[in-house]
Amino acid sequence: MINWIFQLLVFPGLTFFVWIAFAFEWLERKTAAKIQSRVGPLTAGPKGFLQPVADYFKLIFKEEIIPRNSDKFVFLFGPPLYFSVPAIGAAFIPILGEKGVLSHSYDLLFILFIMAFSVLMASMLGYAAGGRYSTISIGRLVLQYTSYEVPLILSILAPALLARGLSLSKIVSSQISHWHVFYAPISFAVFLIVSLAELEKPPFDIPSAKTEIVAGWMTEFSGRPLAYIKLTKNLNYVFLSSLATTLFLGGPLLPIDVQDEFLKTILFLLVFLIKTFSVGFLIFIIKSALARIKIEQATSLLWVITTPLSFLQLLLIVLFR
Amino acid sequence: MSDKDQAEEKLAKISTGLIQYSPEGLVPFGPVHPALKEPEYFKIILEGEKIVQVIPRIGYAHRGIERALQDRNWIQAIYLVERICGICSFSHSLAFVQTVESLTELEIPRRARYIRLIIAELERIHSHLLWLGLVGYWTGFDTLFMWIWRDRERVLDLIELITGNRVHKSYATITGVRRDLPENIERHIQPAMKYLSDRVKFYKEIINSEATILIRTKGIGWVSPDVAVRLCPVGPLLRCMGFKRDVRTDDPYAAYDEIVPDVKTSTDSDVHSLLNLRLDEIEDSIRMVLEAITSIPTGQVKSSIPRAIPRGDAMGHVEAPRGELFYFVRSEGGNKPVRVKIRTPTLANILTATEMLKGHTLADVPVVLTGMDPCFGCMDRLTIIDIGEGKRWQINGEELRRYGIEWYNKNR
Amino acid sequence: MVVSHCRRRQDLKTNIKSWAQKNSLWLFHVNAASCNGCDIEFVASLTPRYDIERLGAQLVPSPRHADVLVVTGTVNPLMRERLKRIYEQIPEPKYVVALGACAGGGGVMKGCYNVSHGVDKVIPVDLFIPGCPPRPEAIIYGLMKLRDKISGGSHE
Amino acid sequence: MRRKIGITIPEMIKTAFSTKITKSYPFKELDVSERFRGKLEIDPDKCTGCGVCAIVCPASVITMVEVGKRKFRDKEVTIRRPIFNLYNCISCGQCVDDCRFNALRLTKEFELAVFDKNSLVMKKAIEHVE
Ligand code: SF4
Ligand code: SF4
Ligand code: SF4
Ligand code: SF4
Ligand code: SF4
Ligand code: SF4
Ligand code: SF4
Ligand code: SF4
Repeated sequence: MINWIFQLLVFPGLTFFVWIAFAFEWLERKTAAKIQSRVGPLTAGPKGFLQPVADYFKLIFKEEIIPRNSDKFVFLFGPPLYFSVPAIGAAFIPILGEKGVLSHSYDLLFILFIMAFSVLMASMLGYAAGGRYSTISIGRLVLQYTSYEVPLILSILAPALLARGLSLSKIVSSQISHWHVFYAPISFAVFLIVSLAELEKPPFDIPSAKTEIVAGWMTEFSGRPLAYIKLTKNLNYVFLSSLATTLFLGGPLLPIDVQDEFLKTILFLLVFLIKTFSVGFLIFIIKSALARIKIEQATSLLWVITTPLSFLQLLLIVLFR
Repeated sequence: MSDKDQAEEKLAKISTGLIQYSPEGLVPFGPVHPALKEPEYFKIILEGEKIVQVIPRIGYAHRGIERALQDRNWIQAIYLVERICGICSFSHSLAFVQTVESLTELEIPRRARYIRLIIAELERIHSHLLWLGLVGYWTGFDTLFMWIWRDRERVLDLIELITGNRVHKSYATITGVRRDLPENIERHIQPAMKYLSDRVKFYKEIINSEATILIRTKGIGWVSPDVAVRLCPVGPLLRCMGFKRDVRTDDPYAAYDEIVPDVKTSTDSDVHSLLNLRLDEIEDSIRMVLEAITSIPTGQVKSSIPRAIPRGDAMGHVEAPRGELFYFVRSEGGNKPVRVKIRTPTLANILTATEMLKGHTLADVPVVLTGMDPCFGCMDRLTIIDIGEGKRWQINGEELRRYGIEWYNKNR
Repeated sequence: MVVSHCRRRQDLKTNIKSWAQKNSLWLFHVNAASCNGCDIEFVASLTPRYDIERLGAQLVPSPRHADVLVVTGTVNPLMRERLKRIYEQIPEPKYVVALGACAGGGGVMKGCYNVSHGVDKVIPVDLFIPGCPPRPEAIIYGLMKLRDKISGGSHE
Repeated sequence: MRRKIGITIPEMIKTAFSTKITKSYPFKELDVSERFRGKLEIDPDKCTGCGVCAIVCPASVITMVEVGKRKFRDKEVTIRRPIFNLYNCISCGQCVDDCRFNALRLTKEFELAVFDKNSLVMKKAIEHVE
C-alpha cells in the first residue's frame, strides 16, 4: 500500500510529473529563445533551469485578488481541482513497465473523459472569474473543444484498433516490435494537431489570444490560483506528449530483453523520457512556425480536414488488418 | 444582403434606439490592452463574434502639445514636436522645420537636404519594420516578431551612429541639420542595407506563402475606394486602394527632387496588400539611401539660424511613414510661434480603420486596427475631454458653452 | 532553542521568496500618454539584442499576473484614474517603474496643461529610469537595480 | 502564390545554430556609440552663470539659483548658478550647443536608474561656489 502511494504521489506519479512539467517549460522557453536568436532564461539556477520554479514560487507567495463579481468558492478551489485532472491522468501512463500506477482494462476511456473534464474545468474557472474577456474566451474554448473532440476520439481509436483493446497497457505491449505510428501516421498527425488545440498553442491559441482578449479565461486570476493554472497547463503539455508516446511510439518498451530489474527500470524511464521530450519538441516546433488563426477557421479546419482524415485512417486500418 | 449592409442596418437601428445592446455585446478594446502599445479606447459593439460598430474614443494620449508650442521658442519647439511621437520623430521635426524655413526664404545647403533624406528614409525603414514585426505579434507569430525586431536594430544602430540617439534623433534644425554625418558612415550603411534587403526578400516570401498568415490577412479589412474618397485616408492606406499619392513626389522636399522615390500602389486594399506595399516601400527606401550616400555632395550642413522668424503663415507637409503629415505655422515676427496646427496621419486614417472593421470578427480587430498602423501619440493633440464621471463623452457645442458659463459662475 | 529553529525556517522561507521574486519579474506595461518612444524601447528590450527574459522578466497581458508596473509617459488626466485602477489590480508585492523623462517629471512635456509631471504624483514609484527615451540597456540596468532592491530589502 | 505551411522551419533551425545576437550587457561592460547622448555633465570651473542654458532648454531642466552677491561698479549684482533636474533632461544637447563657455557636455553614461528621483538633481555648480 505504502509503495503504491509512493508511486502515485512521488515517483513515477505526481512529483515526478511536476518536475517534468517544469523541465518542459524551461525547454520550451529556452528553445523559443534560441529560435528567435535570443538567450532565454539565464539567471535563475544554472542556465536558467530553475526559471519555472521561480515563477511558481513567486506566484505562490503573491497576494490573491478575488474579483468582486466572481464565484469565490470556485475561484479559490477550482484551480487545485483543475490541477488534479492531468495529475490523475498522468497516473495512467505506463512509465516503468507496461502498467501505469492506476491502470485498468478500460483506462483509455477514462483518459478521454479526463481530457473533456479538463476543458470543462477551464470553462468553469473562467466563468467563475467573471469578466468580459473570460466570457468570450470560454465561448471560444468550448466551441474549439466541440470541434476537436471527434478527431481526438477517432485518432485515439486507431491505436486501440491496432492493439485490439481499450487499455493503455495493452496498447503499449502490442507495440514491442512495431510502433503504431507506422501503421497509423495520419492519426498521429491528427493527434498532434488536436494536442495543439487542447493546449491552446498557436495556431489554436484562440481562447487565450493575448492580443485580442488579454489572457483569455485566466485574465482575472492572480497569486496561488494562477500558479496552479500555469502549472496545470504545463502538466497538460507533459500529459499529452506522454500520451502520444504511449499510444503511437511504443511507450517505454524496448525491443531487447534486459534481465536486471534495476537496469530495466532505468532504461524504461530513459526511453520514455526521450520519446516524451521529442513529442513535446515536435509540438513546440509546429507551434513556433505558425500564426494564430481565427475561431471559425479553426473549427472548419478541424471539422473539414482532420475529422475525415482520421476516419480515413480508421477505414484503412479496418480494411488492411 | 451583404454583411456590410446588414451591419449598416443594425447600426441605424441602434442609433434610433430600436435595438438595445446588452453590456455583453460591448467589448472594450483598450485603453490599456496588450495589442495596443498605446492607450486608446475602442468601443466595439459585437453580435456574437461579429463586429457591428466600432467607436474610437481618442484622447488618452492628449498632452496639449499645440498649446505648449505657443510657449516655446523656435528652437525649443523642434524638440517638442519631435516628441509628439517616437516612431516618426524625424518626420515631425522635419515638417516643422521646413514650414518655418518657408517663412524665411533661407537657403538650405544641398548636403543638408541629402542628409535629411537619408535620415527620413532610415526612419521609414525602421517604422515599417517595427510595424511588420508587430503584425507578427498580433497574429500570435512571435518568432516573426522577434526576427524582424532583431533586424530593425541594424537601422537603429545607423540612426544612433549618425544622430546620437536611437529614437529621438534631435537632428533637424532650422536651415539644415545639427551635425554632419560621421566620417566613413557609408562603410556602416552599405552592409546594413545589403543585409536588410536580403531579409526583406525573405519576409516577403513568408508573407506571401505562409498559409496561416495568408488566411489571417487576405481579404481582411477590405474597403471600397469610394470609402477612401469619402474618408480621406493618407499614406500607405490610401496607396493600397490604388491612389498614387505621395508627398515625396507630389511636392518634393529635402532631396526628393534629385532622388526620386518609386511610388508603389496596390488595388487589393486589404491588410495583406498593405503588408506587401510596406515591404516594397522598404526596398525602395533602401535603394534611395544607398543612392543618396553615394551621390551626396560636400559642403556645409547648416547656415546661421535666425533668432526671430518673419511674420506670416506657412503650411508644410512631409510624407511620414504613415502618410501625409501636415503643419501650419503662424508667426508674428517674434521668437515664438503664435499658432502651430498639426494634422497627423493617424487622425486622418482612424475613420477608415473603423470602416475596415465592420463585418469582421473580434479576432480581426488587432490585425485590422493595426493594419493601418495607428500610433495614437500624434492623433491625440486635439480632443474633447469629457467632463465629470459618468457623463456621455460626446458633448456638443451647446453643452460645452453651458458648462463653460456654469464653471465660470462657480469659480468666479 | 525553539525560537532560533523557528527563525531559521523563517529565513529559509524569506530567502526562497526573495529569490523567486527577484528571478521572476513579470512586467505589465501601461502607456499613459507617452510619445511611444519609451514604449518601443521597452518592447525592444524584450527582443533578441537585449532580451530581458535572461533576467526572468516577461511581459504579461493582464495586470493581475504582474509584479512590476512599467509606466511610460506623462499621465494625462484621462489616464490618471485608469492608472490608479490598474495599480490596484496588481497583487502585492508590487513595484512601479517610471520609464522615461516624461514619467519621471514631465520631461519635454513639462509645462503642458494636460500632463501630471511625474508618475509619482499619481501612484508610488519605486524606480525611476530617466532618459528620453532610456536605451534598452538603461532599462536592463534599472531592472538589475530593482532585483537588488528585492533581494536586499526582503529581510526587514 | 502557393500556400505552404511552416516555411519558416528551415530558417528557425538556421537561427538556432547561428551566432549569438544578444549583448551580454548587464554581465559585461557596454561600449556605446561615439555620438551617444547620455547624462549631462557640467564643469563648474568654466560656468560663469550666464543663464543661456536655462533659456534654451526645451524641458525646463535648468533653474538658475542665487548663490551670492558681488560688488560690480558700486552695484550689488547677484551671482547665479544653474541647477539641473536631470530626471527631466531629454539629452537633446541644445544647452551644450549654446553654452559659450563650453562648461557643459553630454557624457556617454546611460546607467541612470535611481530609487529617489531627487538624487538626480545635479547641484555641482552651486556646491562649487560655496
Ligand atoms: S487641441 Fe488645443 S489644447 Fe490641445 S494641443 Fe491643440 S491647441 Fe492645445
Ligand atoms: S474666433 Fe473662434 S476659432 Fe478663432 S480663435 Fe476665436 S474661438 Fe477660436
Ligand atoms: S503617425 Fe503620428 S504617432 Fe504615428 S509614428 Fe507618425 S507621428 Fe508618430
Ligand atoms: S479640427 Fe475640426 S475643423 Fe479642424 S479639421 Fe478637424 S474637424 Fe475640421
Ligand atoms: S474646448 Fe475646444 S478649444 Fe477648448 S480645449 Fe477643448 S477642444 Fe480645445
Ligand atoms: S521620455 Fe521622451 S521618449 Fe519617453 S515618452 Fe517622454 S518624450 Fe517620449
Ligand atoms: S552652463 Fe554655460 S550657459 Fe549655463 S550658465 Fe553656465 S556658462 Fe552659462
Ligand atoms: S540636454 Fe537638453 S534637456 Fe537636457 S539640460 Fe540640456 S537643453 Fe535641457
